[in-house]
Amino acid sequence: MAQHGIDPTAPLTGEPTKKTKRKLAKELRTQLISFTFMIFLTTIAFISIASDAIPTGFAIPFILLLACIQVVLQLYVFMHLNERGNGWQNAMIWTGVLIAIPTVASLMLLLGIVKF
Amino acid sequence: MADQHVQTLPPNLEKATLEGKNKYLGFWLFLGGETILFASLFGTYLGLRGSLNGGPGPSDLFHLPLVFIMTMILLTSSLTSVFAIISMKKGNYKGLLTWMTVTVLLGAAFLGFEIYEFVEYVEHDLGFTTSAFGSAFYTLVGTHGAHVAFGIAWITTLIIRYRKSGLTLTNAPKFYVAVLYWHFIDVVWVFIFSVVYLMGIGG
Amino acid sequence: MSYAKAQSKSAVWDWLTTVDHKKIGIMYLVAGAFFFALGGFEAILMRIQLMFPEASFLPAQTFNELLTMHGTTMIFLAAMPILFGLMNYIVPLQIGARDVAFPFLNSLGFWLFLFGGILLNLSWFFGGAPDAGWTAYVPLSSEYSGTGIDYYVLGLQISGAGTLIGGINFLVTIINMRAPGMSMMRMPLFTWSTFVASTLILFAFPALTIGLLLLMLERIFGATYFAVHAGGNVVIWQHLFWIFGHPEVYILILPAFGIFSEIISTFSKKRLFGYSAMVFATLLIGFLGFMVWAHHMFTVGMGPIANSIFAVATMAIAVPTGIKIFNWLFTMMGGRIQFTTANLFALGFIPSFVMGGVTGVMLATSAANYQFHDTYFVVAHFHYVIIGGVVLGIFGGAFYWWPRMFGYKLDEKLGKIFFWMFLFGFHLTFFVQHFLGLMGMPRRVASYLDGQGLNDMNFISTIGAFLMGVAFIIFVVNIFVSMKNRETSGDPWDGRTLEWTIPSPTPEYNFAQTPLVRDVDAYWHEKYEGDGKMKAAEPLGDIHMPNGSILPVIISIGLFISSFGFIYREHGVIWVAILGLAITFGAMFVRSIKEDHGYHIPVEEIKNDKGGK
Amino acid sequence: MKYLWRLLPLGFILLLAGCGKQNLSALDPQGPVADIQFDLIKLSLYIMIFVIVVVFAIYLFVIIKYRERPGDTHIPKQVHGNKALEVVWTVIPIILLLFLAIPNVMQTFTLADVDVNEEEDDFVRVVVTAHQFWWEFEYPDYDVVAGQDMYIPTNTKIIIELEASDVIHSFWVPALAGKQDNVPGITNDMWLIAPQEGIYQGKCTELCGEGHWLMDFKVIAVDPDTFDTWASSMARTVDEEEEVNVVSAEGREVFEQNCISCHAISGEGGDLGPNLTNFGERSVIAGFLDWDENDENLENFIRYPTEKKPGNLMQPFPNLADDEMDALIDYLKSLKVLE
Repeated sequence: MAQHGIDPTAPLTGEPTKKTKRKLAKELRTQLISFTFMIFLTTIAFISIASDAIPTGFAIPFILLLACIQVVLQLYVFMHLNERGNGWQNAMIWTGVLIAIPTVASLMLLLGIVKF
Repeated sequence: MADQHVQTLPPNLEKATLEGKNKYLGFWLFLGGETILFASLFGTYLGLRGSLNGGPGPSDLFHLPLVFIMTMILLTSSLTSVFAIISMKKGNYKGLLTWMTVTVLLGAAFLGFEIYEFVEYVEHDLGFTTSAFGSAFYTLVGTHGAHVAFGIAWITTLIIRYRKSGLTLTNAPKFYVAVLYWHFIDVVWVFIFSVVYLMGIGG
Repeated sequence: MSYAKAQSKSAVWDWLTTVDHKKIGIMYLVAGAFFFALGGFEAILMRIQLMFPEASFLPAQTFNELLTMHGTTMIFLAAMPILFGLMNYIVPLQIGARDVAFPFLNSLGFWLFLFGGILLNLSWFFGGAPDAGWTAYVPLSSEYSGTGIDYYVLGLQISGAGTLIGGINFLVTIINMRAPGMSMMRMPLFTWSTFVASTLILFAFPALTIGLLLLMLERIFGATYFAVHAGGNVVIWQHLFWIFGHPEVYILILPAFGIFSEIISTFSKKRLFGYSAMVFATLLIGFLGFMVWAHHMFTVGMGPIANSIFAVATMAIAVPTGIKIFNWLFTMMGGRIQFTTANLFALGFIPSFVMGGVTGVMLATSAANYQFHDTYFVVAHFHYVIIGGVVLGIFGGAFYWWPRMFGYKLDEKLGKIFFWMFLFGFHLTFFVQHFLGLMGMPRRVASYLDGQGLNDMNFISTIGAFLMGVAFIIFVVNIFVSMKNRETSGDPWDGRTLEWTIPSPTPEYNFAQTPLVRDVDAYWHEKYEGDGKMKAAEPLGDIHMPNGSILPVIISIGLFISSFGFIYREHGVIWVAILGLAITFGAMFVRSIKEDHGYHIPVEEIKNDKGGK
Repeated sequence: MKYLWRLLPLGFILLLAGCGKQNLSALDPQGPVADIQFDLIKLSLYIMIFVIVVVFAIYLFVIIKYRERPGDTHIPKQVHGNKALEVVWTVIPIILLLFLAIPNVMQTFTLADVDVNEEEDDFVRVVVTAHQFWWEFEYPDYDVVAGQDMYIPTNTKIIIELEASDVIHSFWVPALAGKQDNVPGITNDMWLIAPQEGIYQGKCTELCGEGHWLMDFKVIAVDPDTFDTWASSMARTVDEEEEVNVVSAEGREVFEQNCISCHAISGEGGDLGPNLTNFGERSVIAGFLDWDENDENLENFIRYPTEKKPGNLMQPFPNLADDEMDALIDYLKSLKVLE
């Protein structure tokens, strides 16, 4: 459909508004913090496996939990899924996750080797 | 026809045109589909990870330090791509290109480590056809690697194609979507290092 | 490129390069109809073989190839593309859009489907078609079959990519490109069902992609996911296939439901009863469609807990389906029902589909399913659902939208003969198969022994199949003899939705001015509450259109060529595979670096069109 | 065609149940497992017939009452919907389905229950291995392997373990029990009981290749004493066999020259093809061919095994001399364990 007014191939000059600039600065801070947090989570996950002190029965659910936290951070902080106007995106990604769960579970468990 | 009234950048460059909006939404939907794609691969891997057929298994092969380094590289590349988008939104086109280049280089480093890793496993007798575990492992991690390779090629093409054009409403959505893809690669990797490597060694 | 330049192309080049959703829709319809005829011919051959016990009309191997190709062709190359054709043509018109969100990808999706379909069918001429059933269960397909399966894997992979692209395209189109005022809850049901079916495509096809990838790696590169001797597991394939395969049947039936909702509402002269319940039921069917796939695997040995869960989940689907049936009945209640051919298909659909639905619930009964599974009972069930639902939906939709798409009405008299013959033949063919199954006839048998009490019903079934075949020929004849009945009003049925507000033939840009939508059944609302014309949401102005491109054809041909390199890899032609991929990626590269901003149709031209009407 | 007319009324089940002389039809159940399944089929059918009647009644009422009459041009009232009705036709089907779902879940568990008390219960365990395109029945507790015909004692719980050597097959004896799949790499369980003596037809129901449609077998239920005799005779060695039966020595020689690498008799021979220890008592040849007076079917099958059973993996013996063939056939027909 016609985009009246702006030629999409023209180089954009100009600066963002003050408001946007403030928002970007804030965003940068959030992203740096969450990046640090992600590094921290990853390290914890590796340590919990590498060290023999933590029993496997605890370590595996623990690292899976850490992975889930990291993914949520990626989606909402880095990929901006939390912003307004992303309703469909959220709906579709979470539908995907919802379908992925039985997919993975059945491929793991329902292979006829063990009968449930 | 550079309109003089564009003195301020629109806050969401990637969604300023209908094409951009469509691209942005369509790409998210594609990522939703990718979720199932990788879920299928993860499921297959988890179903087969115990089938060693006499070949080497996860605890014989995986080295945590290597995986840790690879993880850090990829995580950092995710951050650099965030910087790229922030530069873009500030109207700093040069910053965008620079950070994208850094991202690509980190991605290439990651891919190099992965190739090194695969070569080493093959030398340790885990071939693609050795066991069901081997096939499933190489397919899952390899598909992720192929995504990284495709991402590198894609972003490189963007950087070269638009090296002189300046920031426009046409290329802003393209860069933005490429960065989304890059983050998604990282999301998948988080599960790979947790489920394949850490669980492989820990349990 | 200027408008004038865009107009001056040869017809063939125009169709090869078009990105117009209407032309792509028509190409889908033509290609789909061709494959439908082909799949029907394969079915008739099989029914001839099964007409008498121990017949030798076809060798068992050929029979297995026919049953595989019949299923694969009908699902992937006939039913889905024909529905895609209708969606492509109609959905943008129903939501008041000038085009789909990604015209280029739309074209790419079509050409991928077409070349994938051609590749699959070429297997007949190069060493035999695939012979492991459309489900291609391993290890029969991985270790005990010839090159036919390679054609199956690659053909479906290519056309599946096309379908996925199409699905995303419809989703974005519907979400982003609705005319002002058309909220989600004002969308026509066909658009809604397209939306839900596209969501299913989005989440189901990746599982097929992976399934086919694994099968390809297993066959070509010796991977061992399914090879039992190396620790593989054959049930993985079944899960992957059915995680895709079960939603697939809803991908087919939901659009048919949508078509019937439009037809029933139009020809009862009534608003659809319980619109929001219908939408909700569609969404629920779509979601539950993902949670029940293992009911195809009750006998594979998952265990009683798993079987029970999937049995109950499957039964649950009957509830939203029932909601839809009752809402259709109550749409007709109190209406003024017109027995046009299109509506006859809808009216024939309701009892036929109910019969297919109830056998679905019977099949969901896991403990009884041990008797039904893989017998002719199942064959009867899914043909009742697919022919009684999807095929009747397609024909109903064809009669309904034909004047919109081709500018003339199909002959009603021939149409009615066609309808009754087809419906009678259909029930004759498949009703008896329920009993054949329970009396001990497994499905996919190349023949059956004499003296088992199966002869009479098989004979009856074949007669029914002939009737369906003859009926289809009448339909094809109808297409040609009706061409003279030009229809120019644009609104032959007293339609309710936006696609009937446009003059006939449909202009390239669809709507001279984007309409303003004020209610469900926007056009009906304006006719009976307003002045009979749509309000415009924008002033008349130049209309921006995308340029055509030959690249989709080239990308698809590249994959087509490279498939041969993979299939005949043992003959040292792997370079063909590389060449093909180079063509594909080269064309993709060209696409990504070439700016293409389309052209504008000048406002004078649009005014001319309007004046000429 | 009169068949069709008889099918139309709802009493078709009773009718078809009467046609089950073949012991093939699932509509003529002959044992508790098939009974359970038939009862569920009937239950689901009754519920579904209720649904069909309701829907068809509304349907016919509507299309007759509200059809457009000539000259009628009124515009019907544009009704939006009715919440109460929506609730009704949501809740009633859920209740109907519960009537089906609950017994179904219970029976699913009943049919999966293959546990037996090794000491106390009366049961026979059979390992069924499916091959392209024939069946092997191993009785681990009796040290017996049989091909094509599965002998079982009546009124005894038969525990069946299903395996496959090549592709997926599926084990179905409609009159006795629904099917379970023979899946390579997996062992599946099922059970059945045959209260009456008789021959029950079985079929492979999973597409397994060219010979799929001819992959039939028989389940032969005999009284427990006969079964014990059968099992102990089947377990005889070749030497013991020769003491009991006077076998054609010449035929045995031909067998040893040509057939023994694939077929075993009395514990001696290969296992690539069906065990032939009781071949003389087979109900049919190769799962489907009738015995005929001049043994032409058998001879043709040995000479050209794929002619009538395409895809069959047996090696052809087109050039076996006529006298050798006669001797071989005599020998094979003499292989009996029950007399």
